[in-house]
Amino acid sequence: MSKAHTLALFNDFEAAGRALQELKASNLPGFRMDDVLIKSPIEHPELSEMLGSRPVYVQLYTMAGAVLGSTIGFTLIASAQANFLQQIRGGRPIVPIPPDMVLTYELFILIGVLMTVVGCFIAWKLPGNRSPLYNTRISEDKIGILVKADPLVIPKVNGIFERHQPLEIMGEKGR
Amino acid sequence: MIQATDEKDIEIERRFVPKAKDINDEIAWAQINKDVLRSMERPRLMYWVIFLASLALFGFGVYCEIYQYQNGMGAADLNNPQVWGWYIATFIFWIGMSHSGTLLSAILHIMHADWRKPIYRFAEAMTTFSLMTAGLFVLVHLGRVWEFYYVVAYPNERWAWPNFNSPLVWDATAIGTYLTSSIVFLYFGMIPDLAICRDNAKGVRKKFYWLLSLGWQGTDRQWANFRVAYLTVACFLIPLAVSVHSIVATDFAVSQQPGWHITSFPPYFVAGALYSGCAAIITLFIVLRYVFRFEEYMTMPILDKTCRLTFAIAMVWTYLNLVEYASVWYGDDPVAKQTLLFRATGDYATYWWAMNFLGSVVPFALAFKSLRNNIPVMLVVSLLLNLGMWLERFMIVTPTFAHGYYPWTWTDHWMPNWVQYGIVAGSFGWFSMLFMLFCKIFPTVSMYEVKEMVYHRFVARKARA
Amino acid sequence: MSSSKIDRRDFLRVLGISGAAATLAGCGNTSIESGAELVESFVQPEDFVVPGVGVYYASTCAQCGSGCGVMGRVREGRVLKLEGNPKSVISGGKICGLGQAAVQVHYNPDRLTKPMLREGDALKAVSWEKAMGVLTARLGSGSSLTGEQIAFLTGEVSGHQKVLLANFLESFGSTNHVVYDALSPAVGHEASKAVYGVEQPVLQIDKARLILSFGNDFLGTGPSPVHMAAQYARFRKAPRGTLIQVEPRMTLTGANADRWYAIRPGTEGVLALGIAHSLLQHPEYAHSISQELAAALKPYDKETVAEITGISADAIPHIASLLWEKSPSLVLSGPSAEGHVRGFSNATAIHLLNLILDNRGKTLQGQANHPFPQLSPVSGSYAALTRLNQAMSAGKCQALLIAGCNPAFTAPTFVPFASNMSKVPFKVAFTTQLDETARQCDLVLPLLSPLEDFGTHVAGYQPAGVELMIQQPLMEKLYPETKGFGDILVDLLKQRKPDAYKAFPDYYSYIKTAVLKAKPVFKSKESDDNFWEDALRNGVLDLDLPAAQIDAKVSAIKVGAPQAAETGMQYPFYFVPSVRADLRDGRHANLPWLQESPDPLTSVAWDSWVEIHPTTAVQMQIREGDVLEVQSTTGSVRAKAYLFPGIQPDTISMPLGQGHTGYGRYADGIGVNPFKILDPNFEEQTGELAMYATRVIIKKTGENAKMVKDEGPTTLQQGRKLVVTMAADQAELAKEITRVAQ
Amino acid sequence: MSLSNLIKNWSTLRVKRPYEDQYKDKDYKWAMVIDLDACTGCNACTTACYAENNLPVVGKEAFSKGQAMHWIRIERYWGEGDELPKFPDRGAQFLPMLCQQCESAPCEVVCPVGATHHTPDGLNSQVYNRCIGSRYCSANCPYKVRYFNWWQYPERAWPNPLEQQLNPDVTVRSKGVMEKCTFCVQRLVEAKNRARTEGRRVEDGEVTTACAQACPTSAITFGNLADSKSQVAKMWERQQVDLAKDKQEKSDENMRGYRIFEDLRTYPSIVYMERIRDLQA
Repeated sequence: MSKAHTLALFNDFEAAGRALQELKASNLPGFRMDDVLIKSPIEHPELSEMLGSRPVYVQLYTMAGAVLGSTIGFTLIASAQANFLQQIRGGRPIVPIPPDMVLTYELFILIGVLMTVVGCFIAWKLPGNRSPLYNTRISEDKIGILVKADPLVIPKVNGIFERHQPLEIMGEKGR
Repeated sequence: MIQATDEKDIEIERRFVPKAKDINDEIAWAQINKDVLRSMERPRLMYWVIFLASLALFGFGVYCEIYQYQNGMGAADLNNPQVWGWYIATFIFWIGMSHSGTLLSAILHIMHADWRKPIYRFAEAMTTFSLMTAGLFVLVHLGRVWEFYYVVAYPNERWAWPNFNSPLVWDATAIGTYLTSSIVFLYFGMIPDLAICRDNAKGVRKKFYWLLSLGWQGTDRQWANFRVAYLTVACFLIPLAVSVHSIVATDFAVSQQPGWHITSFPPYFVAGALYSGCAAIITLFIVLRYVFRFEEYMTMPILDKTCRLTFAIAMVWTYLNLVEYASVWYGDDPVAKQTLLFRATGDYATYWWAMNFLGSVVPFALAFKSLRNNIPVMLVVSLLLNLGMWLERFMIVTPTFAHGYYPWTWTDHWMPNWVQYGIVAGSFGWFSMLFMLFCKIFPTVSMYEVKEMVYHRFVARKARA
Repeated sequence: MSSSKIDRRDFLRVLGISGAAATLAGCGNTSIESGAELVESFVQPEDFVVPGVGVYYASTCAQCGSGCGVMGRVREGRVLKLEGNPKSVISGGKICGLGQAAVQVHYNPDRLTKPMLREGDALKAVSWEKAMGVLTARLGSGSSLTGEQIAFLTGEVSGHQKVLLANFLESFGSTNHVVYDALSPAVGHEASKAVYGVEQPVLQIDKARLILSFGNDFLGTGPSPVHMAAQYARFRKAPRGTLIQVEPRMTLTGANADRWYAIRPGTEGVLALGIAHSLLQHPEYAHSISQELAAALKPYDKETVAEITGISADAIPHIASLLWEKSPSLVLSGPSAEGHVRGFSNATAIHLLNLILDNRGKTLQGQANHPFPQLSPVSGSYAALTRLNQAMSAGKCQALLIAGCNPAFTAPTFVPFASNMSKVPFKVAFTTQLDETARQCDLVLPLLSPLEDFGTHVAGYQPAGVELMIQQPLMEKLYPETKGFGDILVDLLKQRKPDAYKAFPDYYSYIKTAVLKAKPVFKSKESDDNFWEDALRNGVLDLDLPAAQIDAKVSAIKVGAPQAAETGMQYPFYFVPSVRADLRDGRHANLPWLQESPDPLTSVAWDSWVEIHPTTAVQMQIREGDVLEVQSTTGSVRAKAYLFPGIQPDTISMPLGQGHTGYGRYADGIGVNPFKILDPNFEEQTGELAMYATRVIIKKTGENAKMVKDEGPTTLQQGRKLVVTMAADQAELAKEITRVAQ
Repeated sequence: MSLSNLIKNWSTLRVKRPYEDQYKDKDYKWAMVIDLDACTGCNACTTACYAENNLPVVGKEAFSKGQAMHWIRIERYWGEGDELPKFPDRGAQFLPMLCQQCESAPCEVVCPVGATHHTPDGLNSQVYNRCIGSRYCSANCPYKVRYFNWWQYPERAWPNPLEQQLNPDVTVRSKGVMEKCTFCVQRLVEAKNRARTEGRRVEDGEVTTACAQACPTSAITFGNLADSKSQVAKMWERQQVDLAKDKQEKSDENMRGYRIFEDLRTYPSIVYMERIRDLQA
């Protein structure tokens, strides 16, 4: 079933919060809170909470990166030293532990950082999937609430928005 | 839109929040966008003066480097004991400079020190660019720069790996990691701001920001993931920054040279790094404030806090510096002791005393509020502190070579020639050129975070009311 | 070899060294590009050439008069390096830095490659034919010059070159072979001859338990430094001998002494007599000299001697008792003792000690009388140059031939050698490289380098028996238009005495014939060819002869009352020029290795300097690098000050050998030439120039420049335990395993 | 496979050099003894080294800047401590200083590209092609015997025809690389190859370095420490110097052998024998 989108712009978080509260309480058929997105110039955790639990999985990527970085790092370095041409150095073994630990530590951080960011991009589903309906004023000072719902419900949603003095309501044909 | 016009609120604020406001919380969000974006528009004359001066300096550095490349390192007047000259000293200086960006951004972020928000972006940019400058010095310093990739560990038909025992390889890895991570950190934290730029730009610039902002729309999911990822990277960066400069310290501490073979070198280096970085932040703070008219964001209370932080670090450095002298003295190794005495009384005594004065005495200017609030004084002091920190690096490298283990190869009054002066000066040109370019392409003040700052103040005041 | 019918390469092939030389012809060939060459296989290369393998050939070093046997390493026809020839008694398989640098004479970028003929003010390169034409027109068969009108000025020369030279002059009825050596040992030789009956006694350094040396630098600039160094090494092994050196300025030998004394220049004889006076306290020595002599020594009590010489009064009986304890001993006299107005009496006074101590036959021996004295060198003298100078000045000299010396550089200012030279209508120089003297000549003939030429040498100092040293080419000549000195002499003699010399196509055939003639002396049973081949292969023909007895004449020693050294207030400093073991009188200043090789005592390279004692420097507020003007009565030079503790505080010293103005890129503009400020003082007995008797005044010029030196700002070990010293009575040398050089 | 190699060879890869009897079963360990009592400071060794190893003559300008390239240099000291005596009345203290070929060389550890490392026969080798010129090795060398090519010497040190003197067995080094004494490795390699074809070990005295060969007083002895019959091994043993010890325990205090900077634990391959002075004189 195709869905339609509507975006309401609010002047401040209070108004947006009230609109969200009403949306949540409305129990409109063909509308779920999961399909509501807040678009804001700054983060507003209280507002997001109203949308229900939206877990973040970036830490898992970080963990994977850190483990990968340290194990692969040590293994690669130590086996590079242990194979090929033996580079004998007076006073130090061919496979020296402290220097390898230093390098492992650096690789642990490097891969950790990169995996964290990559994980974040994956979570954002970027740079591919962008949500429709955006207003440049959101990046300035306005708060937007994007609702994805059954085209039939959209007018009712818009009606709720209208009650909280939105600056603007943008819509599009359901696809 | 948040408007705080309630007289009562202001009264409460005045009574219950006695500390100075970091930033005027009455700035409208749209005004923040406007102010910051204005700094990226067509440059003013002052900008061109600074930019062209940097370019000229950089150009001269490039000329010196070409001259040195064609003739050999002898063109730089290096010799058998003085194998490193100013290049390595300046390399450490730039590496050190890079540390404050991470400190301000990551540590203060974790500690929720809000005052970092208007200034951390340029500090991070400074980190990145000074790392890039430091990297240049590694190349400039190499006798055969065209073979520099031998240091990189990659599978090759020669079956020869770099020497993983060498502190220089640790250096290369650590600096590579640090550079990558700080670029990632800088860019990642800038994504919401890039979206603002995208929304306000036209033509090619719009396309550019559209690409870089990766489709940021400020949705709640994006914000949630962003927060977690940003905090995680910040957490990674703190130990990384510490490890980078302590690894640079091992270049010296691991070696046999008297005056270098000191256990306290890694923390000493880290403290010195933070010190010079903070001083550099003060300098750039003042310059940006003036050039881009950022008085509203780079406010005096923030400068005050930065100065206090710098003072604290200066005292840490002073302590570690004294520990270094004391441990050499108390350790009673005749050779190391002789080297220390040589620094204090020998050919470079002037520089040594200047270093100690600039590093340990001049920072007391930061302890006085009246001086802290005097911008010209702070500009001079911050430059002096950095001169002191540069001298510290010079004192580590040159006198040690001049007065090492082997008396036959001691040198007297060794100073570099114009090629080294030119390249060192050119590095400042390069850094400042990159920085000026950055200012015109990317927002130097984090808009979204300043908005947060303003909003949190407003909310707090509301709550108290 | 344009004049010889037989190509030299064929000769070489007969001798079995063809390969080394023959492959050289290919160098720089471009006919490969033009398609004129055939592909050649390396499977059968020339004899004795294995590509990539170095082959050694024996020859003789011509860098100084020591006559060390050397081995040249030749690869693919190029000589690369010289080593000592173990078969040579003189070198014993060792070589000094000076000898090593012979390859740079050979490959010198400033070598003369073509004959030069004067046209107006300038020398122009001409063909060899034209040059020889000019030479034979003046000195060939049609020459009318006789006797005094022709003079041949050379440095020390020995072997068959010397014979040919004499024969050439003889054909003009002349004996005018002038041998000049700027660092002439003539005073020492005269004194030795007067006391011992031999000019140059053989020193048994290794047999001595104690050596007392008055400025004799046998390790650095003596008559045979490589040989002496090997002897010295044995001297230092168990039972270890003790070396005491007395001199105004520390020489390399002084630097190796167990005890070094700084003496006031010129008072060495007084000290020697003071020691003799002390020695006579021991009754066994009292009998060794006559009563008159003993009486004459009376005034030389230790206080008087100490006052005159500047050496502490206690040291004199101390040295005497050491001489008494450690027998046999050896007392040596050296240039810094001899180069004074009373140099001769200084030397004889020093030699007297050997007589008192009865060192004759123990550590001092006569040189063996050998069967070919005509090959022995005539050592150079300053007096010979004075005579030539007077002849030139009087316009008696019509033709002057110069080889192996550079008087325009080494003659002091008061000797107007250069201006007198212009009075000689025809001046010819034979040289491998243009120097200051050759530049004033009318004709300059480029010689083969010693590494390209044949020759025979007999050293002036023969440590045991006699050695006839053979010099052979180590490679084909580098430049086609160069020729051996001997070859030119043979060519000229063929003009002068066609009958006697027509049998010899070149110098090679001449010396081969001459050496083969001497075969019976060497008691060889080999065939001529084998004998000659062995001689070339070994590079040396040894003749074991018993050492001659020393027939001492105490009567030669005249002892007057002790005379105090002069003190000139206008010129307050003694000026002691120092001779560097590598640059000598400056003839080697064109060799880059030697310029880069730091002076062992000061570590200065590529420069001249003024040595001054640190206490004197402090008094005069002189720091290192201050440019000083050193002024004597005849001139002044400027050089940087170097604070040097190994010098008598009233003395300053400058090294000789630098300050060239026309001797190639490595010599020109480097330092200054102290020969030019020597005062006209002459040794009273021999008339030789008293090199160490100049007095100077020094002035600060206010300039300061960086010393070109290897050492850093400190000359001390700073407690680092780099060179650890053990007292001789602790060391147990007998228990050690050591390698003793033979 | 690499990882299995690592696990299999763990014990050998974790060996720390030098250790007792390291060269006992090996064919070669090159070492030297320099008798400071025999050394007269004459500089013959220095020039021999220039000739053998294609050392560039740097010229007056570079020499005054301290850019000389002498792999072996003769140092001359006037005293042990830090006070200059009025007269050096016990002579000068000469010290031929060359690469000590340390068994635990400070330079080897710090080279980022592994251009300098240890050979199985105990040399501290320098691979010119691998060197990138970071000069860290020189910074870390306590003896300061590593020499850097500050200029493009092949083009300036040997004007034609001086280049014909160059030893073809030795590379001419370009600008930007570090170099140092190699114990005349080209001679060693040649001798080892010759011995190998003949199925034997290089005999004592068969090969020597250019400095030892030239030295007029034979102050320098070079040889194979792994060959207990060699002169150099006998001298080390008699002088009671043990390669793998950083503090020698001598039963005979009068033996003169010592190594410079042993307390830095570099384990040099050159034993110096103390200079002797007759203090009664």
